Amino acid sequence: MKKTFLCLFIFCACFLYSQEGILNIKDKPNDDGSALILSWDTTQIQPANIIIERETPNGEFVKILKSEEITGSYEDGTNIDPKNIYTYRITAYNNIGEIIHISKSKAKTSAQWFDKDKISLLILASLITLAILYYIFSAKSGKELFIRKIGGLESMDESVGRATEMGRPILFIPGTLDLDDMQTIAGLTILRRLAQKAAEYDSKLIVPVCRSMVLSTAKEIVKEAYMKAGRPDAYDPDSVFYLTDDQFGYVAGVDGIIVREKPAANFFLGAFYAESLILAETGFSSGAIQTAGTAMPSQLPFFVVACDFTLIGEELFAASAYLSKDPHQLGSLKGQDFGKAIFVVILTIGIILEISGIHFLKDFLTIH
Amino acid sequence: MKRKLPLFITFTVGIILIISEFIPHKPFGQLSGELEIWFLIISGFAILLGQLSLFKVNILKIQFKQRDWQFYIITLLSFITMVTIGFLWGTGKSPGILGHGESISSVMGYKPFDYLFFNVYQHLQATMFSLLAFFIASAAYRAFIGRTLESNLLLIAAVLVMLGNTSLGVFLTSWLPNSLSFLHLPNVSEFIMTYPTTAGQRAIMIGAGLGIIGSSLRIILGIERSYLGGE
Amino acid sequence: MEQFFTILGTWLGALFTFAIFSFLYKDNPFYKTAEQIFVGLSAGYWFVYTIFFILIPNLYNPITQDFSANWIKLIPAVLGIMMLMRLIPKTEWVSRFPISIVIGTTSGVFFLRYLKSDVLNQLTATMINPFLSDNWVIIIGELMLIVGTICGVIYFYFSKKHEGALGVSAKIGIYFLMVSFGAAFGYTAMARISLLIGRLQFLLGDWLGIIHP
Amino acid sequence: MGKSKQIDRRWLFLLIFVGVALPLIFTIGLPIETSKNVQIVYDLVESMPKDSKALISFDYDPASMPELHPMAKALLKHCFDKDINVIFTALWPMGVQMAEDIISQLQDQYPNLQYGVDYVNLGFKAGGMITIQSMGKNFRKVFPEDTNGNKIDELPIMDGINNFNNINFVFSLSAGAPGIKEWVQISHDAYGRPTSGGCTGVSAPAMLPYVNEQKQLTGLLAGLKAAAEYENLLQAPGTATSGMDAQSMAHLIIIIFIIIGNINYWRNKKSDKKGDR
Repeated sequence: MKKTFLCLFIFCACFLYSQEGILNIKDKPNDDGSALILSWDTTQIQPANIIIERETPNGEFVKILKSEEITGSYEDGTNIDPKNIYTYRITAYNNIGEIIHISKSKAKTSAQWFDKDKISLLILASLITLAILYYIFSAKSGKELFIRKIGGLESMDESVGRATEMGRPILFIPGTLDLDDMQTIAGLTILRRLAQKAAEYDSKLIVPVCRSMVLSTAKEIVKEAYMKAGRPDAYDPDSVFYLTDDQFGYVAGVDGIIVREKPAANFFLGAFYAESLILAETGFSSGAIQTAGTAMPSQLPFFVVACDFTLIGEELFAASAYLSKDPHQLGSLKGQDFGKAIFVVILTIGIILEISGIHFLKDFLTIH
Repeated sequence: MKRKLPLFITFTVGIILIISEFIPHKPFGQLSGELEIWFLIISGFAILLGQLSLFKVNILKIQFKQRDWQFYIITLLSFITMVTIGFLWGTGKSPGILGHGESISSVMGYKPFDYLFFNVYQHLQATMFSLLAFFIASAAYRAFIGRTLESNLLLIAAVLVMLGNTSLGVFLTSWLPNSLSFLHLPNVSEFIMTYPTTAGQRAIMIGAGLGIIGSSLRIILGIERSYLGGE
Repeated sequence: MEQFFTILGTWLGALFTFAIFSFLYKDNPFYKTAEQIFVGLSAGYWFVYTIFFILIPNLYNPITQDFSANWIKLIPAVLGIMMLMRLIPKTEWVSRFPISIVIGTTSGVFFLRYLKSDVLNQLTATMINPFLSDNWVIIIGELMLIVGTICGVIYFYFSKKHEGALGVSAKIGIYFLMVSFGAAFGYTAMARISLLIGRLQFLLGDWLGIIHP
Repeated sequence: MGKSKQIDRRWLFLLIFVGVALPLIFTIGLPIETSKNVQIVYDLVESMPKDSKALISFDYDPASMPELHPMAKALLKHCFDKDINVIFTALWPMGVQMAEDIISQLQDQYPNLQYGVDYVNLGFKAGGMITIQSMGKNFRKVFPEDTNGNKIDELPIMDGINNFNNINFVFSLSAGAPGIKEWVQISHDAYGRPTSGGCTGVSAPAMLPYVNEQKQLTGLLAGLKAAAEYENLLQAPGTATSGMDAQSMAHLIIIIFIIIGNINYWRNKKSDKKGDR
């Protein structure tokens, strides 16, 4: 008797549990509380299809989804606010359209203050930030930092000198993206050195740009460089000018400038797309010494092939540190190198672990 | 204030955005999206600066009768035409000041702005782009010369991939037996692209990525200030 | 009449195509004309584009349709106007505020975005067990991938002289970069010739009617 | 040095021009072989059950038409053959016209296609990554209506589609940014949807790292060659197939010139050495 009772109890419990388990609502983790995750499992009742509805504040139910799948899940992110309770109803139909099951389920949304999925990102970000800060401070306190030779930059003075000798201008292109790209900013930093050199040697500088914000910044940079070189009189405000925002319209214009002004030295430093090779080949045919630099992996091959000197990827960013030898910049570069060292070490450990069949590190680092 | 305040703003905005990446809670989660729309709006206004510079530079060239000054009249005329018809009748489904200009579009087949876009602008753009077919040939001819080990690697990889990428490569090595199929040119090209090329690209991405991270940090901390014009 | 404009359109297209191609021979008045039309037309195009597709949908529409929910968009509008203060030399410095917001935003976003997609994701993508496959070609390939990535990263190491083991690794890194550049160049050749094919399909098909796509 | 050691590059330009034009007029019909990444894309589409939903984003403009248009056409043919419902979006403003152009080309072959049932064009939305992100949250907020001004609640194809969870796969035809990279980062990395793409040949090397073990990208169609291979898999030769002959010819010319360049270099080097002696 006791046994039968127990069996009955277990049966009931299972039944109840399974009824409960047909529709499960959970708050979506690591979000701002604007989504719920609905999952359903109708293996027990095998319906032809199900409909899930959500209760509105005035008690009506509106359809959220219809599915023919036995189990599934769905993220509901429509008009959901944090810290609210939402009620859902699942209705299951058989293949002649009769209702075979109906039940409700509810859950409360909550917003999180920390995204746990991104913990590996946070650790890596902190490590690199701390390293960069540490090396900046140690450089400032007088520790000397070494920087290896960057081939593309040795030629800068020579190019400017050649332009002066030949009495031809220098062309500088800060890429074709706007000021919100770090490559443009890196290019403009080099422009400052170049403009100063050009002012000292009294060479004409031409800077056509294709973004308005770059225009105003480049103008100011060139002006200050001339002032710093003690030649404010030599500064021509129209040496920095805007052509057009259009990629190929800009290239058509710059090509025209190259064949007509015949600059002795071309500098292409910044972010480039397909225009890279058109500029570099036209520049070559006009006989200029060409220095290019970009972090766009897809355009580097063309610069490497068609230009005399190329700053590859990070070299573009290292250039300003190299040219200025400023302790801040050198320190930051050293910090980046630390980042590379961590990268190589973690990668090696990761590969060894993967080979030994331990996937912990890779899983930890993967951001979903 | 003219210098310090902008640096302070950059610092604050940058830090808030970094922190907000880790905080899904409102209002942090939506911040970067909203600020990127701000950027679009600001740059929308900034485009006027460019247009005015274009005007000024060209008018000066015409005024002082610089070499080829006649051509700069064409620049100004085409600019003014495009802007005028754009504002008058709009483009695509957006109406202009005078509405959609149905009578004109029924004659021309398009709105005037779109007509110029499709029949002039688009062809200019596509042709300028296609010049690359010629330049890639001339650059290859000039530069792919096996002087050193590095240039040999460059040359060999390029030629193998070029061959493997066309029907020519299939044709040349289709006689190879199955056991040597890895030497079949399309397979060789795919191998080079999948492994060594990916390795090279990855190295560049990682280096450049760290470069960008370093620059961003320097900007946030106010060490890198060239964007404000001065040192 | 519509047919006339269609034919005129095709002829205009062909004319400008040849004007740009003529640059390959040498600089000439046809190219100069096409170039200046291109610069002017495209500047005009982007100006109109900015108004219709950026300022109207992102600023004008939200503010006029639902001011109370979108009043915050007035801030970037004011910043945009501050940007224009640059036109007057005396108020030039005002434009530094919008620029500093833009740059601050980008630096913050880029800092993490690049850390995630270009560093962390590439790190996990390279964390592979190269010996999983039973195909020796794949094993060699994956070993190359690992060695190439590590040595390539070492090439970008700036704060030490490239000597000894570091020097050898950096040298191997350069070799991988060169193979990668050569391959990317060869791969792109196809893409670039496709563009010429596109142009010739227009000239031979739409314009001359010799080929029928 | 004195005399010019290189052939005037304008001869090369002329040869390339003629070498591309002739095969377009007189087709040769060289063989086409399927590469792995194309096969993966084909298999992905092939594995989709009837009435699956595909989101195809047209993220290119006329400048990249020669490469991406044939690809888009082949992919759509495959989708329509498999009765997959297609939702068009565009992250580039001109993408809307690109999608419309393809549909008008396919109308003759698929006369039974019904707008709003088999396909829908939701149009262009600016904002790139942010737009995709909000689509992941709520489709209807980003696209309350389609390009023709129909409410998407009234379109049968959009029934039950609220976010990426209801999409079977995402495909971006991309000529740059915003494009495949942004889709991968959101629709795959954040929402785990199978994401694939077609790109121009030049961006392929930068995209290939995403075709990895985690399947950030499920295969990749890169350039005209991939389009020709796809046409070949569908057994429906089109513009890409005829273009491949022209490709082979142009590549052959370039390779011959590289060989000439190297022979010249070695000859000159030899004669320079002799001169030194």
